[in-house]
Amino acid sequence: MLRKPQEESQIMSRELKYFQAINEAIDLCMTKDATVYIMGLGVPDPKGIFGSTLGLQQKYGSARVMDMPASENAMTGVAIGSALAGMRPIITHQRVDFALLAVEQIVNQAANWHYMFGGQMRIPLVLRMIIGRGWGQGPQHSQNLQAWFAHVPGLKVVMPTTPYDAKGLLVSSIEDNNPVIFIEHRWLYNTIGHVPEEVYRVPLGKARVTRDGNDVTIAATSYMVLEALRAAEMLATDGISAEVIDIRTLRPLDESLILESVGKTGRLIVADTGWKTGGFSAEIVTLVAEEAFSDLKNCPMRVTLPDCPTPTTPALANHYYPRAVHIVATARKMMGLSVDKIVSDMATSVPLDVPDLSFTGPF
Amino acid sequence: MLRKPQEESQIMSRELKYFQAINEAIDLCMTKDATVYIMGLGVPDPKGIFGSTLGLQQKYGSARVMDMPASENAMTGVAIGSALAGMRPIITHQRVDFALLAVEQIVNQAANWHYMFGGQMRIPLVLRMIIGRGWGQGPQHSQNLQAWFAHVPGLKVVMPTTPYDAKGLLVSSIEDNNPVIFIEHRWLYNTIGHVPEEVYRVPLGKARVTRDGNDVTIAATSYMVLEALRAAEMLATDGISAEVIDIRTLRPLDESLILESVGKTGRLIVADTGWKTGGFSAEIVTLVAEEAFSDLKNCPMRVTLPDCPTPTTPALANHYYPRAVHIVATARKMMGLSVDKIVSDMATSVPLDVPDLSFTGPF
Amino acid sequence: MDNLELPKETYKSIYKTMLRIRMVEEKIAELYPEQEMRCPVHLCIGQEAVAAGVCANLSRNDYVMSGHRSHGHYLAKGGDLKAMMAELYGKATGCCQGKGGSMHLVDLSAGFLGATPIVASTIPIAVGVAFGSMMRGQQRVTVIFFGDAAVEEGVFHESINFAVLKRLPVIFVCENNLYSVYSPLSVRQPEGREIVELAKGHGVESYQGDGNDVTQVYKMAEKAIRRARQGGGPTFLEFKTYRWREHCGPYYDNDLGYRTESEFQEWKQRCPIENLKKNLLRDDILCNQDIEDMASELEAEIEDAIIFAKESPFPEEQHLLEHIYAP
Amino acid sequence: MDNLELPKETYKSIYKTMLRIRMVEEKIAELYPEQEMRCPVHLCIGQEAVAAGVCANLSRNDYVMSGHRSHGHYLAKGGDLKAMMAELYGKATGCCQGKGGSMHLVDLSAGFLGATPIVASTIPIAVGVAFGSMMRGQQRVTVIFFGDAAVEEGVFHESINFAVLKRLPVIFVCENNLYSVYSPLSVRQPEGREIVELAKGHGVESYQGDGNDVTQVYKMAEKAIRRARQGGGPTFLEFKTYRWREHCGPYYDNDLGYRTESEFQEWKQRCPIENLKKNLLRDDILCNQDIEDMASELEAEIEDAIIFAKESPFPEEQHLLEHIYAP
Ligand SMILES: Cc1ncc(C[n+]2csc(CCOP(=O)(O)OP(=O)(O)O)c2C)c(N)n1
Ligand SMILES: Cc1ncc(C[n+]2csc(CCOP(=O)(O)OP(=O)(O)O)c2C)c(N)n1
Ligand SMILES: [Mg+2]
Ligand SMILES: [Mg+2]
Repeated sequence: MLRKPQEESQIMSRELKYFQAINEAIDLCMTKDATVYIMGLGVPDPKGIFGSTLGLQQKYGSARVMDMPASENAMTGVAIGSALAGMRPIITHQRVDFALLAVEQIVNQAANWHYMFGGQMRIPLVLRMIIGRGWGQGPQHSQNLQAWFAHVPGLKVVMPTTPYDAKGLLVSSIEDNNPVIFIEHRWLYNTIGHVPEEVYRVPLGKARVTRDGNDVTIAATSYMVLEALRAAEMLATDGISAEVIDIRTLRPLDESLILESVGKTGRLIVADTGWKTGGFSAEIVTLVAEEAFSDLKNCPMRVTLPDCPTPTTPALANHYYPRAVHIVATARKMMGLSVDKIVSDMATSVPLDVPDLSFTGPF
Repeated sequence: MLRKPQEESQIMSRELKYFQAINEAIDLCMTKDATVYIMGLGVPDPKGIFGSTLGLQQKYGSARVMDMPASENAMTGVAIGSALAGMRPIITHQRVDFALLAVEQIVNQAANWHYMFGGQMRIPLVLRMIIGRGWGQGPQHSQNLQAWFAHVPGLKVVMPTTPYDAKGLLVSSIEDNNPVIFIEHRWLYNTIGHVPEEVYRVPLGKARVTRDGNDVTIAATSYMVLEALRAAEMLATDGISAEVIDIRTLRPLDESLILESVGKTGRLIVADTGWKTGGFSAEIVTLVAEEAFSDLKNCPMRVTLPDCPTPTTPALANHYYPRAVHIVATARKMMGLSVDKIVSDMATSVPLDVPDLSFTGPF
Repeated sequence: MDNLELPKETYKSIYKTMLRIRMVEEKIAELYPEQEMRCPVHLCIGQEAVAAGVCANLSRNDYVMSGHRSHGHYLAKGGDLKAMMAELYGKATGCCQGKGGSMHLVDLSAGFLGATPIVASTIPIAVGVAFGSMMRGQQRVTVIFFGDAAVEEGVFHESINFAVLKRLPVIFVCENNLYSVYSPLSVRQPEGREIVELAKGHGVESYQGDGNDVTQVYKMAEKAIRRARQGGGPTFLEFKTYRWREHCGPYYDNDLGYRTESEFQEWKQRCPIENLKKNLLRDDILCNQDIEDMASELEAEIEDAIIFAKESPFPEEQHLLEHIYAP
Repeated sequence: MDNLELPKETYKSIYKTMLRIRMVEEKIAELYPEQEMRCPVHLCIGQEAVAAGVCANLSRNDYVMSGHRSHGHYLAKGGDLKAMMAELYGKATGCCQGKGGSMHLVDLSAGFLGATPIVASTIPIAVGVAFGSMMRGQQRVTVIFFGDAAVEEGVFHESINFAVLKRLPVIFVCENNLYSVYSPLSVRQPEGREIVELAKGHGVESYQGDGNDVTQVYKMAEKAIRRARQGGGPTFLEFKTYRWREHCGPYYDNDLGYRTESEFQEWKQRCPIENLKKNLLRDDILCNQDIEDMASELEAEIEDAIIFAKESPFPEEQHLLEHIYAP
């Protein structure tokens, strides 16, 4: 048996970046299970998928850490087939937009095999998909399609925010016997956080209260959790106590944690990295509306991308991505406070097409 | 100018089946506009896509009414390209499940071209997709993925229920300068209704009140409108007055009609042919929760498929598809009435894997 | 080919396999109108030699996968008949517990790893099975059966490219029956460009043969499978053949006009089973009595399977939400 | 090829096209670190002969489409330089009003019908353009440019099958620069299987040539385009060439180790522009002064375009929600 992981709240000494946490999860899983392998365009290349696969081919060889042809559809089928033959594949798509070529395999095949063959087959398969953002990625390199996958029975959908969760959720995903869509946000790769050295697991299907609060619940996905935390700070200065929930797993969804929080706060804001209409944010709002209607003091609200493709120019990107101020404004409205000051804050001169100033393009 | 269409409520003499209405829409559009053409697997075949394309090749020739290779992805691109060259293509997928091969073209390309090229290009393109059901179609031939398409900016998504709307919405879709996902439900093809002979249009983006009521709004899509109407009849015998809304266009959504209705009834049930989690039903619930929260007397509710793949055996299909009784039970619960009797009605001996007894398989 | 070049025992067993497929499917055709098999069925009557000739070269450990028209492949690979019939009847005793129906067959113990009805979609999966079994150091060969429309799907090309790149032990078997549903090759693929040429473009060993001549099928498959087992990589085999009945369902449909009665009659003359039988009788490998015995043995087996299927219970409501996730 | 077989005027204009592409991209590389072009850029320096040699055979009415590495194709087809530079700078005056960036270029008046950066994804669209223009009875040829990775995508095969089936006036031009990002051909395609063979499998006229020799490119394209115009259907052309700089961005990256410095130097020796220049000088088609004049003319044009781009206004907030639907 593996050692019990140190609690996150304990010794915070060892810090890793998000991409290193992912790298470590893959590394550890490959060490302990010879059936784990990883493939994808650029997996063994010098940049190693934003660093997340660096060094793996040197360590495990090119049979287990492999590049592949630009054939997203077939290679997803290949991964599925290899899983049937007893392997545990990880396949990496550098953009979710490229993975669209593979949805037939993912949705018709991977998601259904266990069910439609009466429980006899299983497909342990991790599909890493990166959601891009910024620096002119534009309409075909930065879509956030988690809502699609979260709609499909048989799939699990994970969106880790912190390095700690990235590692723990990826270990759980690799060990899971089902196809798991593992969505990584481009802007999280260089964020830093505590990550224990050993193998540990963060269970799939569990959300996490990232910050306690009483007045309003902000349920957020991926990068929007960071904006939600910033918003919570700002709200605190106005005496509004926001509870921030990191959804972490979109499917299966941790319904009870969300309902419990709203039971306490009576208010819900959902902050998602995707588009508004038909987005995953709608599922969370609907869950609460159906199951905790009488707890709600106000209408629940979404903070999401507007319903348009990603514009490439930074001039429009600056108006495209919702930020902490948008969450603050929403929360203040719910609390009956004025939003005038906030709205004037929205006009920002900080470039919003880079995660931090170390980022100088081009990808 | 074309004649103004006769109002639906007027002379109801001329009746057509749904598949004939679609056929007639295509026929009339091909007559009046030489750039309209249709292609798809089996379009000119002896069964003519459940009758909807019968006779067209004889009338317009094989250059405008064509079969195609089993290459859904490329052929969607071909349709897009031909639109750029000035044609108005209609492409037909016999199952939405097959169209999954084409989502890269649909989502990355068709949906984005107008926007990402700064409004210079337009892609008038109708993508007919059939959602299957029944007779053991099973997990790969009967998925209802309207929620996917309705999530994507730049696409329009239409799901006609009646023959009248099928014709009028298809004419509008063919004349529209954007990619339109036109979703036809297999079980509607033999339904009959009034259809005027002339060219008329049902505008995209407009829902329709199919039955007036005061106590509860049932917003439904496609085949579920018929179940909703049955439910409304049943509810009426208990003195509950249900308003039934046929959503008709999922994107752009007719928000005001829905909000108006809920403003009157204070109660919302959404009945959709798709899965529950992350389904389009969640968008409608969320719309109402965000915009008309204070109108709501009860929590809104969804009546949808359960969150599992389509089982093939009729024994399980009988428990898979929600019916009028499920809507009735939901409405009665909302009204505070007992549902015991209803639940016992749910066990049915009628086969639910056929639309009517004339259907004897195999497709 | 009129020469019987294979060992007698091989012929006997191949003949029986073909006859079994034929008789099973004729029984399905006979009973389908009862409306108890409530799922689409794609019969392979007329095409049995491909399944039988290829699979006769495989051991139980080898893998076979297929698409929508898979009954023959399932049976030729040793799939359980009762479980298949029960599946067609939607029963809990079916090979997918009723959740799959005719279009989704599987028999893990026979190495029939699965069939699903999206055109070409199991091709990459089969390539992946070969890839996985190679990674696991197993000496197994994977055969994937598909039709002439499947080569129009891009994923076929992507799959074959990868198989050649990695020299995978996988055999691509294309059953070219000239039609995709009602659509002849002429509206789907360039005239005069043989399917086998497409495969050759990928640099894969590729052969074309008469799919109604089981000796030819057997020998081409034998060579391909031997090469794959020896690490020689994939082979592509195209077999021309013909489906007798409608694309989907139990009936004949030549009256629809998408193909001519005379084309059908020509192919019927080339019945793989009748022709083999003639030769087996001619060469005294089997006598009429043997064949009658075989047929009645099969008839009894099929009767049993039907009774089993009809008498088996349906799955219960609580099974609906079972098996969504693997534990 | 050292013989200058084309008319002098053709060479002059081709040379200028190549030089213009080179100088534009070198200017982009120079200015990119200023961080004002805030979008990924894929430079084609080293590959200019393909764009120039092919497009020299096209008229304004013909169509060109491309993928992520499209600057050269856009310029060679006559795309507006100012609009392109403004697009890279994200300005309202850009060819997509800033909404596209370097990876989405278009110039309708020049017949450059669009480039988008999903590998192979514009191939079927270009085939569709050819199909549409054929249906409309236009005598136009469509050229689609793509890289060596694009032939690994299934949609390439689906597209070429359809183009052959319908004898469409479309030319497939594969710029085989040996790499897909950092991945050499060896990890993606079978050794010894030339890309041109893949195309031949489809029964399409297919030729391979030296992409750094603009005479060869021109002549092969000329023949293909003439055939297409005469109703002879599609042609596939593979040109071997080499990208000098990093896959995406302004720098050199041979230090990363995915390719050798010596490989790069060999290809650099084969610079399509330098080599043509040498021959033009040798044969007195141009003299040094001509070339200097050309360069300074281009420099001024490029300077203008940069000023235009830099000084142009950004789009405003209200443009964000514009153009979602076409009216
Ligand atoms: C991707 C996809 N497109 C279309 C279909 C509909 N379809 C089912 S079977 C079939 C015919 C396939 O023809 P072929 O591959 O020649 O096999 P055959 O039926 O002749 O055995 C088609 C088009 C499908 N199942 N999947
Ligand atoms: C479908 C898809 N997969 C992956 C990518 C990422 N990507 C962008 S450019 C590129 C390389 C393409 O190589 P090639 O076709 O040879 O063109 P080159 O860059 O060499 O000109 C890749 C893999 C993409 N844009 N689209
Ligand atoms: Mg066929
Ligand atoms: Mg390349």
